[in-house]
Amino acid sequence: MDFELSDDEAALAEAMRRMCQSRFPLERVRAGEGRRVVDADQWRALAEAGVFSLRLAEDDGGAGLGTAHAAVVFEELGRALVPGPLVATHVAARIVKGAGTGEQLVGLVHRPPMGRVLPVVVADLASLGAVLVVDEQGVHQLPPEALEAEPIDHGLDPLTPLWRLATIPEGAVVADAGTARELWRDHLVLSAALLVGMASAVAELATEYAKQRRQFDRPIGSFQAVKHLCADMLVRAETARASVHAAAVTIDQPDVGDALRAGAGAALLASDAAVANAKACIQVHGGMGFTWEVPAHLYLMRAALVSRGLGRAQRLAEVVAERL
Amino acid sequence: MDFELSDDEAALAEAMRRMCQSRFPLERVRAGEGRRVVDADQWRALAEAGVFSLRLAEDDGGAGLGTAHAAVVFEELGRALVPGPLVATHVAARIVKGAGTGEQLVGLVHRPPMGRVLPVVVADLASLGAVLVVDEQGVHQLPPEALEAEPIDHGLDPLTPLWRLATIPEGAVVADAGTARELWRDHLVLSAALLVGMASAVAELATEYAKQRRQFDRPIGSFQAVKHLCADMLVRAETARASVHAAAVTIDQPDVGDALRAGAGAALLASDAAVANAKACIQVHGGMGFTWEVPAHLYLMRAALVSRGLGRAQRLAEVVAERL
Amino acid sequence: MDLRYSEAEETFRAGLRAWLTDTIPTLGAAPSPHDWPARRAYDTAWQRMLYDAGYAGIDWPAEVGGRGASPVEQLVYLEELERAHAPYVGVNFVGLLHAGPTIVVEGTPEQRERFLPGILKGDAVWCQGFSEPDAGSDLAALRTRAVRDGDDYVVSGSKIWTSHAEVADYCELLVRTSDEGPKQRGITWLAMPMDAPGIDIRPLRTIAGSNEFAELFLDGVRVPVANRVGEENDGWRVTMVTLSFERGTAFVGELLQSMELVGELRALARRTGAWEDAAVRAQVGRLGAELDALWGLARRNVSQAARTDVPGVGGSVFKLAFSELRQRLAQLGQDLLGAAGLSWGELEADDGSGPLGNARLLDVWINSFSRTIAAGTSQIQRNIIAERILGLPKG
Amino acid sequence: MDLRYSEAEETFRAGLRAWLTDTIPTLGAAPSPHDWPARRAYDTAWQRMLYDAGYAGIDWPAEVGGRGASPVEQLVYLEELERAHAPYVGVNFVGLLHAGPTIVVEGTPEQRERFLPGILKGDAVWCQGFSEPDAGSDLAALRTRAVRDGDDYVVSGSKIWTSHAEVADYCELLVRTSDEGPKQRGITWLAMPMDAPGIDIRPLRTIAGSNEFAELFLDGVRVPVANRVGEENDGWRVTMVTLSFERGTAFVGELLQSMELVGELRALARRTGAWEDAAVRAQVGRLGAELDALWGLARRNVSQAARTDVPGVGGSVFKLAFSELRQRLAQLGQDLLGAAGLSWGELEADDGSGPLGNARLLDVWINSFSRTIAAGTSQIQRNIIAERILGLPKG
Repeated sequence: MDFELSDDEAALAEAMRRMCQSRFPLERVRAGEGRRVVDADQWRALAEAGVFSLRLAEDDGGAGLGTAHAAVVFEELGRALVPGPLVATHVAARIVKGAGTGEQLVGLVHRPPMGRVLPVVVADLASLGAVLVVDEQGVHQLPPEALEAEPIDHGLDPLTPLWRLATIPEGAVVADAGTARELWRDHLVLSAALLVGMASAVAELATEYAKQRRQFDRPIGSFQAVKHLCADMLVRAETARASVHAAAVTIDQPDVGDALRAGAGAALLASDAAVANAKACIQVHGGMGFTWEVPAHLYLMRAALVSRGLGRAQRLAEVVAERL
Repeated sequence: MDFELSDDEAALAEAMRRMCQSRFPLERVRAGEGRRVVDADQWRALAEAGVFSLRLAEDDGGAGLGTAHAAVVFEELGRALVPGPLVATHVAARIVKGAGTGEQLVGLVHRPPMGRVLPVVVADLASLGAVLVVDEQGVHQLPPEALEAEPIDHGLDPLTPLWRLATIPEGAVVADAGTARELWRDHLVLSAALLVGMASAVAELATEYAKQRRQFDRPIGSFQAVKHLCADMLVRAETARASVHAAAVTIDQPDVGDALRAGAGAALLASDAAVANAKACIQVHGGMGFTWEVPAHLYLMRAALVSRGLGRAQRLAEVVAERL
Repeated sequence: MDLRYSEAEETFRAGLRAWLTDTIPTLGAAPSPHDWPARRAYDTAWQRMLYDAGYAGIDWPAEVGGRGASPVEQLVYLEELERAHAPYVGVNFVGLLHAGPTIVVEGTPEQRERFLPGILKGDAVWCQGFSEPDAGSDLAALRTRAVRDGDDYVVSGSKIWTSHAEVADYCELLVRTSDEGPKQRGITWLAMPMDAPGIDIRPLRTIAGSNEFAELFLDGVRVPVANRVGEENDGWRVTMVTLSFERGTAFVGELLQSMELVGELRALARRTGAWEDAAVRAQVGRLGAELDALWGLARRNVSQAARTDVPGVGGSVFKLAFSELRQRLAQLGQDLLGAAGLSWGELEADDGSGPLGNARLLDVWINSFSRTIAAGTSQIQRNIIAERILGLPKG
Repeated sequence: MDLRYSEAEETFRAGLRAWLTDTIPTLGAAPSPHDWPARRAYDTAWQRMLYDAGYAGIDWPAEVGGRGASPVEQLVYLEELERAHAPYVGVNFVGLLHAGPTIVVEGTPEQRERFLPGILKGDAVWCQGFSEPDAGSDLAALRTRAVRDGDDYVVSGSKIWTSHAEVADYCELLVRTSDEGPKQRGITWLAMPMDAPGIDIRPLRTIAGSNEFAELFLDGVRVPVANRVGEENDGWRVTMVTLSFERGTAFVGELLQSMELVGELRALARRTGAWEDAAVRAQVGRLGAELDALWGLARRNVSQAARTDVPGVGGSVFKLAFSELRQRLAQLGQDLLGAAGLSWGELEADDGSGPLGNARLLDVWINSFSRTIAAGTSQIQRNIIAERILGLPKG
């Protein structure tokens, strides 16, 4: 038992962080505001870094790595606010040809119950080559043209274009119900990894600001009220990170636990951590936190977007409760 | 509209506080630890002060005062941790002969659903002259001997003896369903008043300690972490107080609002305030808060006892939700 | 304790309600929040209507042209305006609620004559130049400097968080006129004409995507000494005095609007089926109970102000509790909206039952984050409560 | 990251599990918590059994008679003991986990020889004399004084929060030997024999009604200089060094026990029907998810200790999160018990389905309040995290 990052996990995380720093510095990510399509060069860079293929077998063009490796990679992507259908394309790579190589961008949708009132939303539709619909029967694949969709003018996350789906046709069944459950579970865990990256990024942002910003002739970080806000941010991020890593390892090593319980728990805690930390980051920044300039809000909006894709917190908690 | 205490409400509160200070100083209240019966002299003093009769008409031996008056009185009784079936006897005074004068002590029980698992508990059974059972049919009166009851050896609140009821016979119907609802509503509001008194008492206890206790060469109350614990205690107590007073006035002036919504809300907030403040009071006292000597725990136990008598918080919140 | 309104109060309410019933339908559509000139025109036209009907400066003394209403009448006024969905005070905010009251108490007769009627009639719009990039919670650290030159002060520096700067006629400005003694001492209060040369206004984009605030850059702006309210270096006291005008009614409009919001959340939960979930009902019920309690606290604070004519200590308690509650309320709205919460544009329900109300709930959510920061952060409010109400020692 | 145990670790686990399976049933009933001599006898007999089986001092180096287990083996040890419901370390706590490790690192060869075997075999019980009435969170402010007199120190003062004082043979005592320099400087670490004249032990009643703690009043107690561990005035460093013995396993037993508790709460909710309520299920699920996460954090901390041989920064993070979680867990237990939570005595269910488990849940609830205070309050933990991990400036 060694729950620290292995040397190659640490090296992969480090490489991914460097790649994000050079390819996705915050000013470049922010420059994508208002875009309706995913930047092809950026996507190619992600594919070349193995983001979509790393869990595929080497014979299938992948790196044959585990979910633990994927988790540390997605944590870095979350930290850097990298846009696009990252998790969906990654989990679809085992099904959709060209997803692993970056030729196809893929969307993932959980089929909602009939007679619903609230809309179903999908990101980056204009860039997608396929949409996978997950339901109790299994996984259905649809060409994006088959979906009746309407663009959302002004989405919450300024860096992610959204479409609202009017109808979701049946589509071809491409995998069974067991695979559908695995896809959804992996989607939970890797989305949670993105969220943990965000939770950490805003904790650091707030801590740095608390060291620099002076009021009453002292750094505000010397006031316990601010200090404790920052400490609580770290606790939330580290707790969520442990839960995401445990869930990822449990997918790779099924006999150490229940991967769905771990995945639902990780999704619950990482959503909470990312949203709560982004709010706390705004609070630590005071008025500046309410400005467009400080990126705290970009993390808040992205965290809201990603966590909304995991279903209601109440439901995730019930999944854990049922499997305790 | 004048939601401050009227002169006679303020005078009544002041008189009640003085009475509690002389009749129920904390040392004397604490000396009752382990008692199985209510002290007759103390009960007489309460009756003489009008605690049980103040809302009865003057013709019925009462003072003809309103629920607002009763609320300020019960707040003082809560603050002083006065023991005994105070609220039950007060609300029963309109039904049970001798309750208002202090000759009869009364218990109040909400009839539980059939086939239950969790026990029904009643306080001070050995001292009671009557038990009122409230259900959907109305109010039933029973002599305590009619109840099959078993003493609880060691109750949570060291100042309140408890019995567990095995069976609750039907008993004589003494009032209709409407009266039953009123009794329960008044029981909620006056119990909430007791709880607000406790919430304030522990807020003051913690604040005083934070001023006196020194660590790191400063009063601990000069540390923001402690300061903010105390500030939050005050906010909880004052918010709950406003809600209890509003509920009491709404009983007296039915056209200003929905008294049951107000009562359920007051019970919810006052329970939370009393329990959360008692916990915070222990925390502010540090290790001393965990000693028998510091009375924080007596407030915690009494708050737990009284709030348990109001039903589950979840249910109180639902009552409010249904009546918004 | 009495929650019934007196006959006089009910008469006041009835008159106001009748006037609102007649007047509100005559108003045009509210302008886009991004169109400042249209907002000024709309808000000041509404102010003029209030003025003509005798409701301008509801809490201002009659001798300066106000209504001279009691605190309770002021509460009734806010209740009725909220009930009628009347326009918000908007660009008149600083004039009516801050600069005007300051001039009422601290201005000379000439200054009152010169500045107050314009505020009441909607002819003059004011903005506020208090905070600076390095003087936020620590306002007294402000560094914008004014140097006396003949009959003028020459002002240089920068201000931040200024609302309606683009359309304001005057700015209530705090400047540093001395570095001697405690930093609170060397501050002076000026009424700066916004058309003076040397003022550069730069909009500040917020996380809501709006330009609700601006930064002001002041470079040698000349402000006549006649525009100074109070003595030189006495501006801190002058500003604090304004707070004594507060009668427990701050945030009451928003509180009442929040109660309406809870009703909307309940309706939304019923439409989506979430109401079947006991946990959702309990969350809504708890928020409702807390709002009821804060409405009680607001009426208590107003009653105290009515009796004593000084603001109760309850203001910080109310502000802290309400701003935190508002955030939870806004978050519940987002939780109930699911994916619909991701769109700023209004969406229709998938079952054909009409608009979901998501645009407004999203707006409430975004703006809720400023609630625990603006007008004193929650951390500062807790300090105030601990030190001024509970008497705990300064840190 | 690897959550599978190695073959060696699994072998260690299998051996331990087999031994526990054989041994636990042979134990007598646990004594009353109020009977100190019986508790000593029970706990030390268990320690002797561990010793004889080679499991005493699981984390102590082999050269002083310990098992010399790796941090991961220590984790397995704690897992298996919890799984088997083995006795808690009890009166051996201070000796095995605090005083002993201090002597291992800082004691002379003679001191190791003299003190350590007794701890491992359960022959010697230790208690702790660190905190004082005026030195709690601020431990370095301690004032119990020791004055050198020939080959002895003469000690006077008082100590508080001393567990098992009534049955201890030794007390690890911090005393002030100098007032010069920073207050941390003049502190000395002594092993005080509890049978020395001048020690008055007064039980301290807790809110749980127990006498788990005592106050020690010391009046001219003579402690041989030979019992001093480390140099005179170097006791603060000596004490801090002990912390480096911590390998991320503190509170792991309680964490595992909390996971079992969640299962009990689920069973209780199913019996009472509360499980029908989605809100209750969600509360239980959330607590379960948080415990799973903390179990991950514990394994991370242990892995870090295994790699680096120094305690990770995760200890304060874990302690803060776990103690707050434990309080919420305990409160949920009370909420689910309804009126049954009001009785310290075990109650039977009204439907004849047997005991409700209320006595244990009440005990958990009461004791949960000490969790956020003992071993560093939550406030102190947040300071540590902010200052030592995040590098925020001291207040």
